[in-house]
Amino acid sequence: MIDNLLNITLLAFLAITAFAIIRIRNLFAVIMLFGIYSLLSAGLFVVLDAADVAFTEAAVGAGISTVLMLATLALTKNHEEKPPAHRPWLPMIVVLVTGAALVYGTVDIPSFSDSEAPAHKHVAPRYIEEGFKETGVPNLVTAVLASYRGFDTLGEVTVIFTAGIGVLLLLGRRRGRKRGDEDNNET
Amino acid sequence: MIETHTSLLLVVIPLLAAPVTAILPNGRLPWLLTLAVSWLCFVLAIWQFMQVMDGSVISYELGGWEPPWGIEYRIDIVNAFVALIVAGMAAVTLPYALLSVEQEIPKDRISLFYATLLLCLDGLLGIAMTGDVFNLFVFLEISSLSSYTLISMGRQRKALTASYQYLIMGTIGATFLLIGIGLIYSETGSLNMVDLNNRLPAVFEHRTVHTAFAFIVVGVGLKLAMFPLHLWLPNAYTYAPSAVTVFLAATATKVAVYVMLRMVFNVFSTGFAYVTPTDDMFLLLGVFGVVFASISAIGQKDAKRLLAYSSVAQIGYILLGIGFASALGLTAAVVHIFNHALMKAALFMAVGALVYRIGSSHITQIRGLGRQMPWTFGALVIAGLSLIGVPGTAGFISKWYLVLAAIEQQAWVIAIVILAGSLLAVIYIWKLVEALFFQPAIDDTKSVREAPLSLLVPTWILVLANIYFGLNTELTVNAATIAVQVLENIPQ
Amino acid sequence: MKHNLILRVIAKLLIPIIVLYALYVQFHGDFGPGGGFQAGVIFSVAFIFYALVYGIETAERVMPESVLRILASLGVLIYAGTGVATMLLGGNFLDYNVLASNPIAGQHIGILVIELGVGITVSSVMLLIFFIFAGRARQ
Amino acid sequence: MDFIFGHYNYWIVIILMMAGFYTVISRGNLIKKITGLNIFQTSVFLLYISIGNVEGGTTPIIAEGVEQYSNPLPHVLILTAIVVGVATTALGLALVVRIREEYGTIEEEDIHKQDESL
Amino acid sequence: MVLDILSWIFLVAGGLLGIIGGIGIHRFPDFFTRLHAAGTTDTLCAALILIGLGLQSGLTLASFKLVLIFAFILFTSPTASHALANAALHGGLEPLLDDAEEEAGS
Amino acid sequence: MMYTAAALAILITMGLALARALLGPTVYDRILSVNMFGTKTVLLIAVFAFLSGQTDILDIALVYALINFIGVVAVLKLIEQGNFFTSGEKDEREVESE
Repeated sequence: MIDNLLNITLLAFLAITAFAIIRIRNLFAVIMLFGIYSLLSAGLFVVLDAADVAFTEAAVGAGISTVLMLATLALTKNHEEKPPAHRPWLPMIVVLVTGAALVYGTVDIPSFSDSEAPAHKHVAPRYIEEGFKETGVPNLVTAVLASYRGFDTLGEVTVIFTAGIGVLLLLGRRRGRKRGDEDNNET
Repeated sequence: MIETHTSLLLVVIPLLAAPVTAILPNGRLPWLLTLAVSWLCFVLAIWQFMQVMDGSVISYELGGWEPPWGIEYRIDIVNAFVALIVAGMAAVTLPYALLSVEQEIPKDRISLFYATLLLCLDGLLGIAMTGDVFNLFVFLEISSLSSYTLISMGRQRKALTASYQYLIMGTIGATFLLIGIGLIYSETGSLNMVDLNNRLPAVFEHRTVHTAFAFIVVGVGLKLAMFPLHLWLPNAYTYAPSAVTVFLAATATKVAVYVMLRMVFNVFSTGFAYVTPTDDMFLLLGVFGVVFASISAIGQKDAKRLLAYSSVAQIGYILLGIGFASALGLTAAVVHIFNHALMKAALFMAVGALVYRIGSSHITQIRGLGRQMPWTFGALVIAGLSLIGVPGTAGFISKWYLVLAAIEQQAWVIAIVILAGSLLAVIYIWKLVEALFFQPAIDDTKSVREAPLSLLVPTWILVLANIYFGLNTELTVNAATIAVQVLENIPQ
Repeated sequence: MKHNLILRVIAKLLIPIIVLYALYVQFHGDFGPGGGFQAGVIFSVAFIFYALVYGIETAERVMPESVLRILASLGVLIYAGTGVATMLLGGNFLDYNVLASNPIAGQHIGILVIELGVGITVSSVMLLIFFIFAGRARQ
Repeated sequence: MDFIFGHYNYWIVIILMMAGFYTVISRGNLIKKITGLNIFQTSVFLLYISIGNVEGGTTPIIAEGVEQYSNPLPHVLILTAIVVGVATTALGLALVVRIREEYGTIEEEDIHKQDESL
Repeated sequence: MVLDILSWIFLVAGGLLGIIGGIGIHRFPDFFTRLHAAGTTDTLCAALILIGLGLQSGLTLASFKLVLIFAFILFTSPTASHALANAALHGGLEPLLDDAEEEAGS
Repeated sequence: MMYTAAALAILITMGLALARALLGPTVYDRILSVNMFGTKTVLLIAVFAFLSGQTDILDIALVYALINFIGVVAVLKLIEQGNFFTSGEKDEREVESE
């Protein structure tokens, strides 16, 4: 019961935060609220039994992403978003259509936390029943992540690596010159 | 050992080479390594293609876990064909890249640049090989993130905004794809493509599956610049460094088309896709894409941008092929994927050679250069003819099949649109030819010489390939015919 | 400024604990929540904290950009290299069973090594990105 | 009632997704767009985790005396997706910084104006 | 049994303290008083709840983690409050605060 | 039961903090409530760990506490100095000399 209550309350908090993020134009406040959003969703992950995901979301969403956004804000020195020049009707229509499609799509979706849903009846049981025996790892998420779907994780590491290189390419300091000329040449 | 691991090595070799390249000193060494890797991949791709040429299927279980529990690489002729295009284009682009990149990229970023290029190649090959929808998403992101970076390396500041725009739209597309994958997962419990194909028919009636399909089509559509979702493409191709434009134009959208084909035909199956009004939608978008993009191309003042719009139009043709929902139409689509890669790469290479010499591809800047750069100009003309679809060139073959497919369906309007598209192509190619050859050169460019050999040779290899595959259609059409059987799930 | 003094003292106390905790998360990931990725982020957070308190320049002296770049590459190479090793030992790519005589032991070794690779890449890339962003203001 | 309860999660998640999506496509500020993108992605993660939840299940870590575990597969997928998300964010923000350096603004409108005036 | 009752007391006291702090940040008129309400209740509330939990878990790894969490919060809350007060006091010169004040005025 | 009561109390407090974060009015109020919100989230997770009997979840609470702390330090540093790169004292001197 309390699980459901937590679930519903946290979701409601999330919705409030999301709308506040749309409404508020002070970018600093937006980023702080984004931190809250991330923390809340991580809390929700805990309630929904996804401890590993919550762990990562807390460290990444509330930690790294927020700090990076703040750093960007410090660099761009732009703290107030301009008010939109005209009413954004087109985006509104696009969003409403997409949302309607999703609502249409979720009418037939298996009920929330239904243990008979196909998602729990096909591939996953093998992980739960055999995962520990086959990999010797009690944390099934780690077992699937590192072994059954280890290649995805290799891809994930590559994605992070790509981002690192990308940021270096874009913002990396010029090498082979002294910092003195750097100041003159950089704009 | 190599036989069993070929398809995997195709992905793992660039993956291993990328971090190595990233820590190499700047200079020509990173380029050399990238070149070696791309040629190696090309050889492996040819080998792999030979293995599945007869319609057989290679299955490789990553981690030794049998599908659907582990990730599977499942190579049939369609994958092998796409991998061949990607690896082949990389192999041709890299010799071309050397000088062009040295000119456009700061010296201290060369090794990182090539590392990113390798990651992009790796992502595209990974998409082509995998038989698992989520793995596909991961590699899609590798290729996307690296293309955002590559595009932002263009010299004009507009490259940054183009890259940002692409990043936003690309991420929206990828997230849509993710939503779609999540919805089909909730209905089937599986992520393996073959397994999904077996399990989905039981829930075809469910609205969740319809929505999932729509989201996947829109998501992939954003990536392949399907007509109303193409807004990122012209900017991205115009402002990216020349070598990057060549590589992306020849591969990225092609791989996205492949994903679309795979999703529509092998995951959801022909039966599903064509009970919903999907085929009509593809036809409609294809027609609009061809007409609007071709007209937009005519209005452009920048050669690269003009060709970029032409790419959107060509994607329209491919969509028409998919939309016909017939073996002939699909054959045309698959052949056109290959041919378009050849001709668009050749065209962008020729324009890139102009950029190499004068630093701009604006139509007023390149006036009269045709006389001073005859080989570049010749390549542009022949590849342009192929784009138009003149008999004797590769472009003719795909147009021919497309028109046949239209006639077979008695879709006269569409047949006319295809022909009209060719006429429009004549106009915009003529615009380039006129500027290059029939107008006097501006003063600044009077002393411009022919492009260096390392730019010309790859360009002409592609030009000759355009002619060769226009005369000898055996390889492409045969491969396409078998590929269509695989796509339509017709047992051999 | 007084509060910086307080911060400095606290940082001295906390940073070793955070690093220890990162190691715990790294190697305890098999049994509880956590793993290479989370550990990498926590480790980088420890360094970011250090950089915040003592200044980026000090932190960069400890972990220069070039070293981070090599480490980031190294992590990917460790991961992919494990896959290559399993291939050379006759298994499929990333099939850890062949790494030891007994499949469970092989899985253990494999998972340990790749998690290490993940941790190294993630922590160094996160730090790299933070340093670049934070250091950009100097230019 | 059961129906509402069984779909409440999905509906709120859809609202959240659309809030993020709307922020991305309607706002002109580049940082705000990235924030919106993040919200969009985070909400998709919630969709997956909701799909993976099982009545009475616990965190999928093998422990004695536990009968029902939640589905670990969506968790794994989302771990990967989170990483992809942060990678995109980092790259996007790096682009924003560069754009600000080149254009002196991070408002889409102003950037367009500058591009057109050239 | 005694432990249970103690836990009850600690948890409820902690919870109530939290709510009081929450009301405090709404009722107090200006930032510094609000800081006072939040900063002082925060630490004690956390302490009470964590002790209440610790009594239930006994001497295990879990209670060690609880102690660590408590240590973090103990460091965090006063440091943050202190630094926040400091920043707010000095921050009048900073552009960011100007923004904030304008916003407050609007 | 007692965990439920504690969880409820924390939820209410979180709601109040969230309201303050939305209302502002100053940036400092927002940071204050974000900080408070963070602490309460940590407590909520800790309580939930006992509620569901999985003490492994405490790890997450621990990370929250840590991240929350660093986040607050980063935010304050940014507000005071407008950047991340200098250590506080040096910056102060620079400001004075200008």
